[in-house]
Amino acid sequence: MNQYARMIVVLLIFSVLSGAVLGFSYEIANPKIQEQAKKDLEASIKNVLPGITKYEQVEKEGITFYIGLDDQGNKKGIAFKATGQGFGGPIEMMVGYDPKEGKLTGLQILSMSETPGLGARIKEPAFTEQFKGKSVNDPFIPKKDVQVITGATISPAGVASGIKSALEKVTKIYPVGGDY
Amino acid sequence: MANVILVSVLSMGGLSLLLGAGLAYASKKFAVETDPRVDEINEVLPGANCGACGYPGCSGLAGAIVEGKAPVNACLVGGPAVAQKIAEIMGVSAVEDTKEKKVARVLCQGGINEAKFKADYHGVKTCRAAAMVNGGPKACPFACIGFGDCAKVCPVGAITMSENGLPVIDEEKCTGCGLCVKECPKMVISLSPERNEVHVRCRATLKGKDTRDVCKVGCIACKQCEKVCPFDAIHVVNNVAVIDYDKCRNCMLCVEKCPTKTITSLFPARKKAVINDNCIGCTICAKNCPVNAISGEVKKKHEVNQELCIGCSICAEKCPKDAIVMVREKYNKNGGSCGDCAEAK
Amino acid sequence: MGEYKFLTTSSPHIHSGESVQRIMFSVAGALLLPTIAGVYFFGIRALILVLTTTLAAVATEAIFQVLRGKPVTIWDGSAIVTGILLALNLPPGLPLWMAVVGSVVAIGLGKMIYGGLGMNPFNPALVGRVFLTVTFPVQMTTWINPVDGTTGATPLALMKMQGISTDYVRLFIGNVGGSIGETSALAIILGGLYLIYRGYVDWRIPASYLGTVAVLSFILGKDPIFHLLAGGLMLGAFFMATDMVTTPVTKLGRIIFGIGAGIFVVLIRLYGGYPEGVSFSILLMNAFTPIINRLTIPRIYGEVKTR
Amino acid sequence: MLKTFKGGIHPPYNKELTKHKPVEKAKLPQKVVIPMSQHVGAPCEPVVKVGDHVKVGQKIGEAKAFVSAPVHASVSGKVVAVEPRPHASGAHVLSVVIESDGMDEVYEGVKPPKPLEELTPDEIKNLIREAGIVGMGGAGFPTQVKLSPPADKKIDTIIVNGAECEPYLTADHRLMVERPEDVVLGLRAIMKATGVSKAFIGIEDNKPDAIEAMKEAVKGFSDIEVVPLATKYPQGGEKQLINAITGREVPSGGLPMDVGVIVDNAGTCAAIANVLKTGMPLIERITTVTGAGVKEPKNLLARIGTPVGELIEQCGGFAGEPGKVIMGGPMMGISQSSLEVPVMKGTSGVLVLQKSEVKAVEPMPCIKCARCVDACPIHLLPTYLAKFAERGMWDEAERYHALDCIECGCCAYVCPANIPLTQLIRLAKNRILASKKK
Amino acid sequence: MYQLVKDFFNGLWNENPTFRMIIGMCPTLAVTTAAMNGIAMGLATTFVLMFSSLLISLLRNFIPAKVRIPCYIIVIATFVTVVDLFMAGYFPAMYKILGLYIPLIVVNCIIMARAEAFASKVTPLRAIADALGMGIGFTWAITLIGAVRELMGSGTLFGYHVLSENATHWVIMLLPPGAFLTMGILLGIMNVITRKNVRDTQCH
Amino acid sequence: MKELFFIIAGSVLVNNFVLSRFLGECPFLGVSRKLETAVSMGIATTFVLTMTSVATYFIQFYILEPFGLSRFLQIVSFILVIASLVQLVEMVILKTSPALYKALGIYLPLITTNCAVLGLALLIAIKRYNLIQSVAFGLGAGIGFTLAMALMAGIREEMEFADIPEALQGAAIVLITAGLLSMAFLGFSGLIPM
Repeated sequence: MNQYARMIVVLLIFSVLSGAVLGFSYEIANPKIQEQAKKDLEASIKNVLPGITKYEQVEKEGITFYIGLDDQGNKKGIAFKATGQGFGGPIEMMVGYDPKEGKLTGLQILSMSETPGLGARIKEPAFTEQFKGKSVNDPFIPKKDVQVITGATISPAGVASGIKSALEKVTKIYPVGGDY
Repeated sequence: MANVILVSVLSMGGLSLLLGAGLAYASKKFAVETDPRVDEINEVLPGANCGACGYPGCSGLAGAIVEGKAPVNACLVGGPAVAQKIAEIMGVSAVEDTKEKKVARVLCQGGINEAKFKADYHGVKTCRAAAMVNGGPKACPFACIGFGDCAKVCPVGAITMSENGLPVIDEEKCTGCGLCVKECPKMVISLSPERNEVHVRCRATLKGKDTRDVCKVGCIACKQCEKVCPFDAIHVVNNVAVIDYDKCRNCMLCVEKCPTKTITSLFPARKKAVINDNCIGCTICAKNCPVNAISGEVKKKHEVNQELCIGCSICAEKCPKDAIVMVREKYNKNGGSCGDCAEAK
Repeated sequence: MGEYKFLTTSSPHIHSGESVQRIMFSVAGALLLPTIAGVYFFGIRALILVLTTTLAAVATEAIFQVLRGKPVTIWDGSAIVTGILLALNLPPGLPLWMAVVGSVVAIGLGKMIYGGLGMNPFNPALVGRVFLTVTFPVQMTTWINPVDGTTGATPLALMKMQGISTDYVRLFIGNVGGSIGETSALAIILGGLYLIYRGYVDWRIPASYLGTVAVLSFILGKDPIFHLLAGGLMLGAFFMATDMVTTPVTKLGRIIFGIGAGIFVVLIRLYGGYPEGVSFSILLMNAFTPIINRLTIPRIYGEVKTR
Repeated sequence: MLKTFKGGIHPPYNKELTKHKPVEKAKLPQKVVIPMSQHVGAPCEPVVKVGDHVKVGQKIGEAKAFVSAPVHASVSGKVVAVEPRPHASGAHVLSVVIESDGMDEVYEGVKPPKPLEELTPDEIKNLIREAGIVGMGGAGFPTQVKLSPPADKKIDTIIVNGAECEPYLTADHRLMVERPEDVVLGLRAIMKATGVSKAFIGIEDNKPDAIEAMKEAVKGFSDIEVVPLATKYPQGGEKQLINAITGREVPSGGLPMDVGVIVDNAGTCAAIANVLKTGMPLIERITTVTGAGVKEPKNLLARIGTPVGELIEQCGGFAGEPGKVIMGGPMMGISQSSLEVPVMKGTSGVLVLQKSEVKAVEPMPCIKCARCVDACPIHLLPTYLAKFAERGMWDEAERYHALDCIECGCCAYVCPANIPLTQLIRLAKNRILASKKK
Repeated sequence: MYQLVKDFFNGLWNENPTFRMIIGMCPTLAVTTAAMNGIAMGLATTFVLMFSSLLISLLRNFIPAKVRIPCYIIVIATFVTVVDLFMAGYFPAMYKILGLYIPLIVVNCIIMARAEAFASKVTPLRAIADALGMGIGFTWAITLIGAVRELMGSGTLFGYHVLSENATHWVIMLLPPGAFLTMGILLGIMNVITRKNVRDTQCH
Repeated sequence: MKELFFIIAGSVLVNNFVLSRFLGECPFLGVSRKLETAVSMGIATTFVLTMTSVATYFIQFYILEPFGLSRFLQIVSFILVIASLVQLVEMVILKTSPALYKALGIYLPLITTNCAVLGLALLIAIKRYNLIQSVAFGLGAGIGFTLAMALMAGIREEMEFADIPEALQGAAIVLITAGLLSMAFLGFSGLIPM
């Protein structure tokens, strides 16, 4: 039994020490990680809502909205996350929406696992820029009102349908021309 | 901060206690004993998995040794060094290697140049396959077929095929495992004690005339070797000369006599006895010399007539003072010249 | 009677006279039909592409063999078959250097690294074709319409993306966009039947392959005739899924091979990301071939069931 | 549909060379070499010494074991040597060499036995054993052993093998055309010896005259039926024949008697008939000497022990340059290196191929075309067996049933890559059996 | 001292974990779509390898044989988590790419293999020398693979355009097959260079 | 139901653990020489993967997350649990079914350090699957692993007969073959919405 006791004790010491070290490291690194995540979020919101300097976070019907404000505190648009189904998995994106105009103000792909060099080019501004100023009432059909990337049709279609389906909900909460 | 650390320490501690205790309990409850010596022996064995020991691979032998079914020196490839290590693991003293080392020798010289071909063989290029087609392409039914099955099976790479289509065995590398002996469909390879240097390189039991018809270097059963041998070590049995390796003293008289060069020795030159200053002149050597090559007066240093000496080394064995050394001049094992190849044996 | 030195061999002492070369050159001959059809529809460009891949394939094989110090065996005809087959799977407008890359990959990675003829697990031409599809997706999906030479979509892509079907007769004759050799079902069937007649192709594979695609697409509510005629299915079924080296040796195994490939094609065509799945399906079944062989060892004569 | 089996091949039969040539009696040889082992089983022990004088039909080799058959002098004359001599297998086998005195005197002990009707089964079996009769299709299994199955094996069918599926050979064909009643007599003896009341005579349909002759000969024997078979190699293989005629399958590793069948060659039946009629043991047989390498192919009734060279000379000698001399047919025969080898009990033919016919082709890599798989009458995977044999993977070869191979040669015949499949499988069998003996 | 140098250089070439021992294939294949990823993954692994080797070597006489594997795992997992946390906090861009594969350093055979086969038997100094050598050996190897894949797949090297902007990209190099093929071919080339037959080594 | 099917089919064909996620490469390269062993290894791994998916589900969602530990204790606790689980399974099998142990037992210790297991645990945490989904995912991953192992082993058995250039013998040819296999599996990409 002695042998087993020794085994358990050693294991226990290792785990406890490990727990301590990890807890300690977490305490140091965590603020940094949080800060980093916040920074990322802010950058993407600012990217899709040009001209804003800060934002407010609002929860409505299970969706998180980031309402962008400029220096003067004027509302400049709403950013929200949308998910589309791509070739290699879900495509996470941040969409900027201006309810007043009923138009999109920008699009940023947050994460995706599309084919590098092909579907992955939906990240590139050459693709995302086309959504800027696009009317939310557009059909969002690839090769019609959405330009696709040569050799890849599914990824852009995923983006387009992801935006469209998100917009369907969002435009009910924040109708075009309505207040927010 | 302290809170996070505390929680993590506690949960890790709890988790490990739980798992550790669980495993400890399980390992007690489900304990199954295995003998660690099996693994140890397995590590010592050469790992060639040649099967020469008769067990399926090295781990098979390791198991058998631990179970006491196989001796510690069962591995022929590993030799005494491995046997020693295994003996240590098993806690017994290494069994004294009473058997002297044997090596494989090719008992056929009928290569492409010497043997007559009776047919053009075409087909699978292995000896065994060729042997199954009309007994092989050579006219002599005892001839080496020459596709090198022995070389392929040798676990230590001691066998190479010569340009003449005969296997050449590197006796330094050969461990005497006997796999080639088993593999050869014509049974032209056999194991013989390493110290034996003279061999009849033919197994053809055909009548002398028939043998002469099929091979330039086959034994024609002329019995000249039998007559010349001073030690009664060679006899013609069933139309072919056979050496009694226990009696043969490597004197090479038969090698010199053989008209077909069927009998060969490993070395071109024979050893010669040389008497050094330890000699007290006891005359034992002179009395025992079968060719009367030693002379000298009592209590005086004796002399060996190098012309007559046949290198049988009886004198060296009989000498009470170890005053006789057998020396081979000019040649080393590989046939090149070498000035001082004194071999004490 | 004089002295004779006879030849001795193990039995049998007579031989059918069949040879690997004869098989390979017959296949190459049969491939001429779809090649001619391709050249007819896509013009001299297609011919140049065929010659390029064939030369590159043969050269690659020779270079590999010289580098390894092995005898050069390009005259067994297998590299020629691979070269032609690869070209027939390429869009007519593909840049020539890419075709060369395809040939090098097909022969190099697909065949020579496994030791050459007979030892490759995958069909070399398909290795080349799929490599190109994955590597140069844009160029490999730029199709030229026959006759007028404009670019357009293949019938399958039209069906998948826009739900547009294509006329059966055009599909059968081959007057549609697609790879050089895949468009004319007529030429392929003629060539394939010739090989079946010569006994160089086992009818089981094309039959089970095409049958599975037809039945499955019908069950899933699609047009079976369209799916049989469109895309590379015919070429695949008669010339690539029947490659002896990479398909099962047992009869039952070949049927399983065809069914498996058929299921994969329908799966990929109807639900997958690629409009066409013939190459992938055969390549996948090539991977399954050793296992199929293992599982379909025929019951030998008089085998006693032990259990 | 004619009865047949699954698999097999259609090689060119080349039987036209001899099929219409009546059997000729070969010249009495000057010297015969009679090997003590012409059969499956233990070799005989010679019972004569050098210098002894022997007469035709006199026993010169005694069978000591159960599975063995005695051998008899095929000429009268002096024993000049008892020593190992080249044998069709390539090995040197202990043989008795008799120099003929040209008298062809018959041994006194050779007397016709009682008529078949009066013989008991045991007496028939004893006659067959003493006459040294073995399977004359090639394998040479002692016939009497075949007729004495262990008590637990119930035999209900006898099949006479008249398929003669080997290309070129016409010995059985001519026998059935010329002496059908002998075949039937021998068969009836076998039926009586084993107490079986159903017999078939299987003949490939490329021998319509033999079928006709046999049908005529069995008229009046309602228990004997002549069965025409599809012409396909190896239709005459024991297992294939049983399968084609009865639909039964001999179990793997088993013998025909395991499915209640005994198969005997037509030649064996005729040899039994000869014993019944004259009392003369097996000292001669019909041998087809044929092939493009022979000037005048013939069917010869040759004495056992005649060197094949003599037979070839009687057929006008070699035509063109001979490349290969084969004892037996081209599919399963053994190629010879010497013309000294003697005709034996199982020598159904001597085939000489011209040099131009036998070019040795280097094998190419296997392209897995599976022609061998389709051709194998046992449904083996020869391609895999050969690969295992090439790499010494004997255990795998055994698992893939290498031991069931009947060495018919179909796989190697069809292989486009010229791989010596049959030889490789034979090698594997040899190794597997060798390791089993240990 | 000589021994330390030898231990260090051992991992660089003779017993290079990637090209000679063929272990740690998962990260090798997974993250090498770009040269930079290789460096980052390599350094992260080196860090874990060094500290865990050091610790295991220090404690080698204290750990009972029966629980040594769980102990090693805890040590390794702890260092990996530390790397994970700090990478997420300080190198977020790289963290996003390497993502799942940082935690998987835990089960990278290289670390376990060195702990079990080397660190647990030698002095701490030798353990560090070996870990450093192995780590750097791993790093250069996967950086090389990453470089090849990046160059062919994206036309860039460490993110800089090396080939003409219009050069055709070999998309396959960035996909899973490209990883296997590149690794296989590089391995073949390495074998040719050393003219030695590498026997198929497996993990543990 | 459909979703579970997608999870399984997806992890077998589309995102095969070995051929597209690069998890479990070590056994894939090392233990794929013989079909029988490869399949045994695959089954043993599938077993452990399925068990792990259950265990990690509970640890992640009932211990780590409620106490806010998942960010930094995840790796350590997962690997500890996996190691103990494997050892426990090994001991239980050894005691209860020696026949099963003979077939699977020798592979079990190898599985602890199979990245596929830890990878699965982490992926379950990332994808936030529920219990049933987790099990399906574990099962699918195992089947995919077994499939890849079996295919590779089948090809390698045939490769025994091939005359592979010396420089490519061993791991190199296996890697290239894996590349071609993975290329063939690309045909499934985009097949199932994941």
